[in-house]
Amino acid sequence: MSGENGKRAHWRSLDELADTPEFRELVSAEFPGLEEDIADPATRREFVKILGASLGMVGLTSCRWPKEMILPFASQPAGRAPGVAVQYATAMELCGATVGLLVTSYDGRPVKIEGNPLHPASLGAASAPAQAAVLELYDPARSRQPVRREGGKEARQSWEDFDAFATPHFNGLRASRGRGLAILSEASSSPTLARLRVGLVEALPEARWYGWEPLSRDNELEGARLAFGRSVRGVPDLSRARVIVSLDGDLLAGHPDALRLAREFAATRRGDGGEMNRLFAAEPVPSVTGAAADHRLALAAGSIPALASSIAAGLAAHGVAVPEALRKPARALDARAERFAAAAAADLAVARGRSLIVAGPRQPAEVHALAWILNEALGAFGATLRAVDDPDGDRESHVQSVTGLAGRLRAGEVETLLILGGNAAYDAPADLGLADLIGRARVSIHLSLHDNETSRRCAWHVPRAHFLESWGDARAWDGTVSVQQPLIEALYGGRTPLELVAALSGARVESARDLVRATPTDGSGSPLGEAGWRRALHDGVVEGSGLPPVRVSVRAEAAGPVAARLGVGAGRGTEAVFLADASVHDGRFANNAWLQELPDPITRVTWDNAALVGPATAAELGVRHGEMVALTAGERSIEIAACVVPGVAEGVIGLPLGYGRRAAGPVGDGVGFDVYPLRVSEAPHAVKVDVRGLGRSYVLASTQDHHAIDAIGMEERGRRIGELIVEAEWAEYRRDPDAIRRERHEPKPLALFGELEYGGDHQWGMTIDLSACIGCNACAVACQAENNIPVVGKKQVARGREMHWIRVDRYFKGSPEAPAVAFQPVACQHCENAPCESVCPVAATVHSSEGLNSMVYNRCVGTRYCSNNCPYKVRRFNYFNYFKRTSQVEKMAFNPDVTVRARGVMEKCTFCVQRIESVKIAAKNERRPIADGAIVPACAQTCPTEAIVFGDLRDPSSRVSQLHRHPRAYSLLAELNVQPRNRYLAKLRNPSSGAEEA
Amino acid sequence: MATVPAVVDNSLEDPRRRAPLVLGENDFTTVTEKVCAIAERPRPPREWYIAFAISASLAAVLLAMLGHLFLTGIGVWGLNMPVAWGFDITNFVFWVGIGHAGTLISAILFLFRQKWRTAINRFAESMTIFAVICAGLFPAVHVGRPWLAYWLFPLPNQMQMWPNFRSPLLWDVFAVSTYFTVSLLFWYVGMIPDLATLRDRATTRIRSVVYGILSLGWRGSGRHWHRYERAYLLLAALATPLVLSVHSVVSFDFAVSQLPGWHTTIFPPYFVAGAIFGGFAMVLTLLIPIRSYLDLGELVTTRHLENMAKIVLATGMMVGYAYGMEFFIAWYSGNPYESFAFVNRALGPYAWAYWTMIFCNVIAPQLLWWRRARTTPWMLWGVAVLVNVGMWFERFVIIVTSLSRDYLPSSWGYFKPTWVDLLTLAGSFGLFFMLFLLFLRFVPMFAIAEVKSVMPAGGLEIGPHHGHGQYWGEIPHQHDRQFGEEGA
Amino acid sequence: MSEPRLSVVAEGPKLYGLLAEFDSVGKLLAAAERVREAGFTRFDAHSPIPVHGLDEAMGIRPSRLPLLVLGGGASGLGAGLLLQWWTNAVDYPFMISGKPLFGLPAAIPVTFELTILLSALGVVGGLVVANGWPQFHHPLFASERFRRATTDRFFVSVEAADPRFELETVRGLLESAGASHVEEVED
Amino acid sequence: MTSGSPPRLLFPKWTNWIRPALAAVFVITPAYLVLLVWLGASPQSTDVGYAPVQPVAYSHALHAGELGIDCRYCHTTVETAAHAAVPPTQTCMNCHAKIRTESPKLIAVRESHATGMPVPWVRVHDLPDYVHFNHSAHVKRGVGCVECHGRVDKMEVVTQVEPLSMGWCLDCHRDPDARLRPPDAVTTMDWVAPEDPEAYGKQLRVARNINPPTDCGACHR
Repeated sequence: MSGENGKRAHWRSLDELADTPEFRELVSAEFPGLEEDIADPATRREFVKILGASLGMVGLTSCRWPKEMILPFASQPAGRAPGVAVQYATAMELCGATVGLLVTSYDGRPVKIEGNPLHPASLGAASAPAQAAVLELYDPARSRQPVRREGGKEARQSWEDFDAFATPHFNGLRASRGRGLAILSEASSSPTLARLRVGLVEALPEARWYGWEPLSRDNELEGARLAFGRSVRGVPDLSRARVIVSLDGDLLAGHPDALRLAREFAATRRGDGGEMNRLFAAEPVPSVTGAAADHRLALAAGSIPALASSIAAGLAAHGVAVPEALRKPARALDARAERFAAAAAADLAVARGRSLIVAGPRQPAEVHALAWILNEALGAFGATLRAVDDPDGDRESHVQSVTGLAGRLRAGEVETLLILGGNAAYDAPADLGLADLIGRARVSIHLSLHDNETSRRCAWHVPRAHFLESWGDARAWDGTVSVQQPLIEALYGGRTPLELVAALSGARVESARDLVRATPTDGSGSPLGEAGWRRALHDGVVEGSGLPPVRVSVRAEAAGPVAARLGVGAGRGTEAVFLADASVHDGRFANNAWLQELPDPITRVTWDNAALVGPATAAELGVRHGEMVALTAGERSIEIAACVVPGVAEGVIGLPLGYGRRAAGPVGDGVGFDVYPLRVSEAPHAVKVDVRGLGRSYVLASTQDHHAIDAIGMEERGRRIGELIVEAEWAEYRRDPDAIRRERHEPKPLALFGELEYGGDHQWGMTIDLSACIGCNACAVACQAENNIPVVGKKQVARGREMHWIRVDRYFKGSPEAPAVAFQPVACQHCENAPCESVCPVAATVHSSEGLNSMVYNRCVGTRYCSNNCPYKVRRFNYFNYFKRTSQVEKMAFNPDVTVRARGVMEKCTFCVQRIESVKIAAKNERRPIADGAIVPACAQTCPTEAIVFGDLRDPSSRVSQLHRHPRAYSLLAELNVQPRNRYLAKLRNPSSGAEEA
Repeated sequence: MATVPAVVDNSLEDPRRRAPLVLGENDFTTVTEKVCAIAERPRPPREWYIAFAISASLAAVLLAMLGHLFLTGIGVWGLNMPVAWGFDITNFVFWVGIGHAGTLISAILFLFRQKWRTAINRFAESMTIFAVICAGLFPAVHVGRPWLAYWLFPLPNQMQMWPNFRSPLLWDVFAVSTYFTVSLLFWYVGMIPDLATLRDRATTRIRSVVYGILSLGWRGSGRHWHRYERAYLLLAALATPLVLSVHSVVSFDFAVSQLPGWHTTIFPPYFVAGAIFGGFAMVLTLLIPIRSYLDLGELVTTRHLENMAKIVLATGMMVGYAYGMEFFIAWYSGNPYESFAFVNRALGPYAWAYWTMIFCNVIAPQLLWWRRARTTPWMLWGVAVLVNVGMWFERFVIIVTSLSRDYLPSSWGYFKPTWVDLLTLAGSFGLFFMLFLLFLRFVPMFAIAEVKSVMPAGGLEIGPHHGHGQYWGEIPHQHDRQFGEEGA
Repeated sequence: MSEPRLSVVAEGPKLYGLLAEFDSVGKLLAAAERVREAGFTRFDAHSPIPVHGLDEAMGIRPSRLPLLVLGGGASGLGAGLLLQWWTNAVDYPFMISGKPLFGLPAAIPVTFELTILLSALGVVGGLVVANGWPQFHHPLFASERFRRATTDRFFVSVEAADPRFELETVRGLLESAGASHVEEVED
Repeated sequence: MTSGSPPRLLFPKWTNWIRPALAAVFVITPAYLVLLVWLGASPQSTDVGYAPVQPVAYSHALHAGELGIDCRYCHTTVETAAHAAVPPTQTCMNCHAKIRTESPKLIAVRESHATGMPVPWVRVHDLPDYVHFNHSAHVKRGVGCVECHGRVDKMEVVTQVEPLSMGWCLDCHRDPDARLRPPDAVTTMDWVAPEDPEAYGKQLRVARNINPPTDCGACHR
């Protein structure tokens, strides 16, 4: 029986492990979790199974489990104890901005990624992709050897082969001063890379450096140039902001600094400090930011400039010093938009000096410029916003850059094309046809984790070392530098951009570590001293490396042209807006099963992207939910499934990027639909399309509303939401905080028998603050990583068998066109009178003396009765052996402190009992009490907004006890008298008294 | 010995003129001959073989499906997270229900001295045994790790753990296994004299050995009869509360839970009524074709059919009442979750199942108010079959619709059966019919001794009576005789 | 007078007794009564159906099976309660849904089932033992006519082992009671 | 029907002996089966005495016993970590670089030291993976090594002496007194309580506020 559970293995070092033949074989094994075919009768294997069945039933007996080996180190590194977790600080860069991380490592293998509390862009939180990086590290589909492609033939090569080619070639390039050399790099904020670039330019003056990032913030930079004539970036500070206006902005999710911004945003949403901020959001497609807004306006991206100018006009009317040119609205908008603009302007004006306007990367430069202008007028600088010099300010925009490269390739001026990371062949603007142009270069080299679409166009694919395997450094949005240190010896070898560039520039080939070590990062102009270096590695941040704020002021002549361009009409036809996908971002994470299975915060769809359409627009276009549609822009056209979502602006279709990959790996290939073909260089953010329903329908695997809900279901859901998600308006709450408790009054139902006494020294409990939760899903991935939760695949999700222990329920309220969104994370409520327990015939789920509802996997026989009797339906059942085909390398991602569940076993949230126990044991060993906050479950640990609080209810002064007594606290389904240990804090909204819900 | 011509219609209930239960030119000899002949045929007719082949192969399919299930996991069924029970428990409850008619006919009717039971009780009891076998199968295989199902029994083990006796599932374990054991004893004890008859009529060595062993050496001794009757009476007295308890306990699986649509106090009586309803329907479904095929009209008379029809009608009304009452209570309780559960049943995604159930269980039986329907075998059979379908859907509706939409709309789901679900259901029928055909082939399908004892010649002039087909204080045989003479 | 019979017995196989066949319930009852009144104790009646009044006619004492039911039931009840209380409340108590470790309501179903089960086993066990089952061999089976005892004929058998047994008198007694046929059965 | 049929088969007299035989069967068979399973399947008989052959004929009797090396010299992490680390080859070589440098018994060790490849020890005390045992928690509370591992100092080949079954763990977790000792004496193999172990252990338990959990989550996570 125990054989079904994952075995903990010890080994000396990874290369030793990697040498065992079964390791190689296992590594090459198929990716697990995608169990579709298990239920599929067709396969021969299945048929044989059925035949052998009767025998199989006999063979199911357990005897002594297989002999286990203990392989101690031959000589043990100092301070390394087997099976003891160690945390290291490192950093993950995404699109040129970094989040500092703490990585937990067992026996030299990283198993869990968390945010680095000392890092300004993390503050202890980590985004879903960052946490899922550990799975990316162990992805067996990562390329292991250089690949050479020539005349349609492809050949695996050794590193020696590559060097044998590269060294002379690079020497040749240096000899020719880099003539015909083009380097295409993904966005990078690495000071070391910058340093090496300088060296490169010296060595190869004729080489050209290009940058491409499909989701760039170029417009923001452009806007700054427009407004100030200087390349600055804005670093918002929401902690002081009372009124925030987001123009298609992505403050809380997409923004490079989102984790910090979310923390600051939520800090003033709880209504405790006697203060609460107010967020106005105008956006074409509902986003996490829009969902958190007090006033959300669904508006086509093309109309947002006009809205911005209306707001400017409104401000002027309220006596804000708005430049002359901007005092009149550019053009008329519909009533809702006008009301929204008026209300926003009014509040902004009132909160002068404590207000902020932000524009999103989808918006054109002029909107950003306007935002800068208005922020200055509102006195935001130094208060809610600070400007810093963009570290790479003088670069041209990514679109220009890649267009330029395409031009030179077409002209045949590129001899050697070196592509550092990225996947340009897949995500570059479709009109450039870059994929085909790459071939024009005589030699093309692509450095990437996977042998992806771009690699397949190149003569050479060079495996890239994962950031958890390699040295590097990078800057956070505010400029803070973190050193990226490896947690593990590179599993499959691999190079880093730093090494390649160094090799190219002919610098004495050093280890990446030395390259990083030699870079001055703390602004002192000289490399860190030994102490500073060690400190930087330990803390994960280089002290004093943050970019200093710069004093900027708007150029008088800026206002005119801005105003002129704001008026440009949205034009006719349906507008297709390109979105960063919450899971796979621009497609780079497509082969990460955790992210693929992570439901979209708004649509709750997994394993797919879809054309997001509002109900009204869908009706107009005659498109059903789940129907395939053809989108045509000029001669470009794609087919994609439609997904009807409330809150998408009229005449808008949202197209998440990053799906329909063809060379992502076994997990990501063919998942979803590739929308890049519609994306062209002159309109990288939104295009006009013709929509045609194709009649065919397509299964979208959603974790909520598993099937289209019928009328009575809808009606009932509407009736219940008020009960499930308690909301209050800030104004009333402030007047009378107890109103919530009073109106909801949770009567204590009479107990049939004396309440059971819990003997434990501690009584664990949790609260989840719905005012703070922004529905970002970070908790779900944290939980998945911490608790070895299996990935089940699209078919299983579609059947309703997803395994997430904590799910973020999303509810819409109000009209389908302008719905209010509420999120409610639901995990096991650890009821004191847990209904699941009394029905289990084998006592596999019982209560602990500390009030935990324990689920004992090895006792579970799988009657599933507990789940039937659970009012919250938070229990998850292993319908199959979801780890059956997990390869050895993926097993390295398992958390050894958590049992890997067998098939036929129920599982659920445990409040991270393994963390509780380890802290308890440690404390007891040292004979000291457990401090409040010393125990943090994975979900609470990573929550960017600290919405989840865990602690000891027996200690009346603990944070969780106080929150349990909080006037906003309520229990879900309290009337059932199950006495949940997890209480929710009612959601506060702060609508402006002026405008009615826009 | 007085006999009655077959033409007499004995289905009239006239207290003054008690009709005989066996028609035609029959005495002990001929009755014995008629019944035994069926089991003694050297080889059954082709039809039997065809039927057996079909049901046996279905049973084989069941085996294959279970193998597939054991090797692959519960996921081969259509279950998902809100709906963690589907066909498995539906089939379980359905089959247990079927079982009940057997015990009811043999025990309760016995205690109520309904002598007409004698013609059908063997039949019904056998049906019980086979149905309970099918039923018992499902709880055993529905668990995620069947090889550990023995943990449901209180066996000492190295974990020093015991099952949780607060769980209704554990009550099921005890109820069903007790029910099976007692029914089996009841069935076998009732069969001993008839097995002896077969033994004494045996013409081949193998038959006399087998029946000789099975009949335990029965020789009709007066002293044996004396104890035997007492024992049978006691068993009946024990089986009666048992049969009521078993389906009540099964209903606790639902009634004791939290789930809207399950959590109702009406379940125990409602389930018992439903069980009797379905059980009798199944008896009729099986009996009517066999009766006509083997031409047993003289033993299973129209009166028998009509009596059963009446019970079906009565229990059908009870079930219908329960359906209505559920709705009333759901509304009257003012509990929004409860009311929605029922609105959802009738109008939600599973409305089709609900209305199938209503049509089969409430509408169809209304035909039986009409005497023609009760006394015309094919009509009665039609109704019975519908009721069987309806009762399966009743369980499906209760289990699946309630689960598919409970408290949090976010976790609502929809259950779609897979091919494995369907084949498993079909397979369980295969197993049931296979066993039943074997029974027809090798065991006297009527309780010969009992039938005889309700024949005129079985009566006697003097003495009080106890049990076994005869009745205290009542003197039926005189009536029979008069009636017989008039009829002649 | 016992002399000759001894010799008779000595030469032939041992006599089990006399078996008289009757063709109706009535005759059977009458015969049984006669035999009993004649003071025989080791005799028996055989019939294909339970004949009512036969126990009086034969003077059979009421059976003690009900006591077994009582015994079985009582032990089932006790065992059920004890099992549940000891396992769940004493030997390995779990905290379940905040319920008491042992609550009578929850214990009723299992207790009840066990009560029924043991009672039923008691009855059947008692029946089997009291009737001396399984008894595959019995002298009467040797009689060809006796085969109809389970079909449509009624018999009275008087054992030679009965102290009052006298071949001729018994034969006379049985014939006068309306036996359609009387035969000697050997052991 | 009966007429014309062949003379019936009669069971011979001896068949009546079946009765006492059956009685016997009904009593003996179940008793036998119960005993068989009870004794046969218990960890007491399946696991106790497990003594796999190790790659190196390391004698605890010699090192821990005669030489009296403290357990913690090799198993360094017992007091701080969940795992009681099996020592790196380094530890062996600390002494064997000088002592018995030529001994054939030590070939595997020297090899490992030379190549850097580990010595593949066979795990003796192997709990299922769903059991999370923590050495430090026990050692720090004063549960002697002996309690679970037996007199290792007398073992030529390490052998499992306790069933290590759940029930066995529970016995102690429910009533630890008799098995507690002062933490500094945990590695003393031949330690004996100064007074009645029960009473002495009770004092220790109360004094150090030791209350072993019996919650499932304590071991199963």
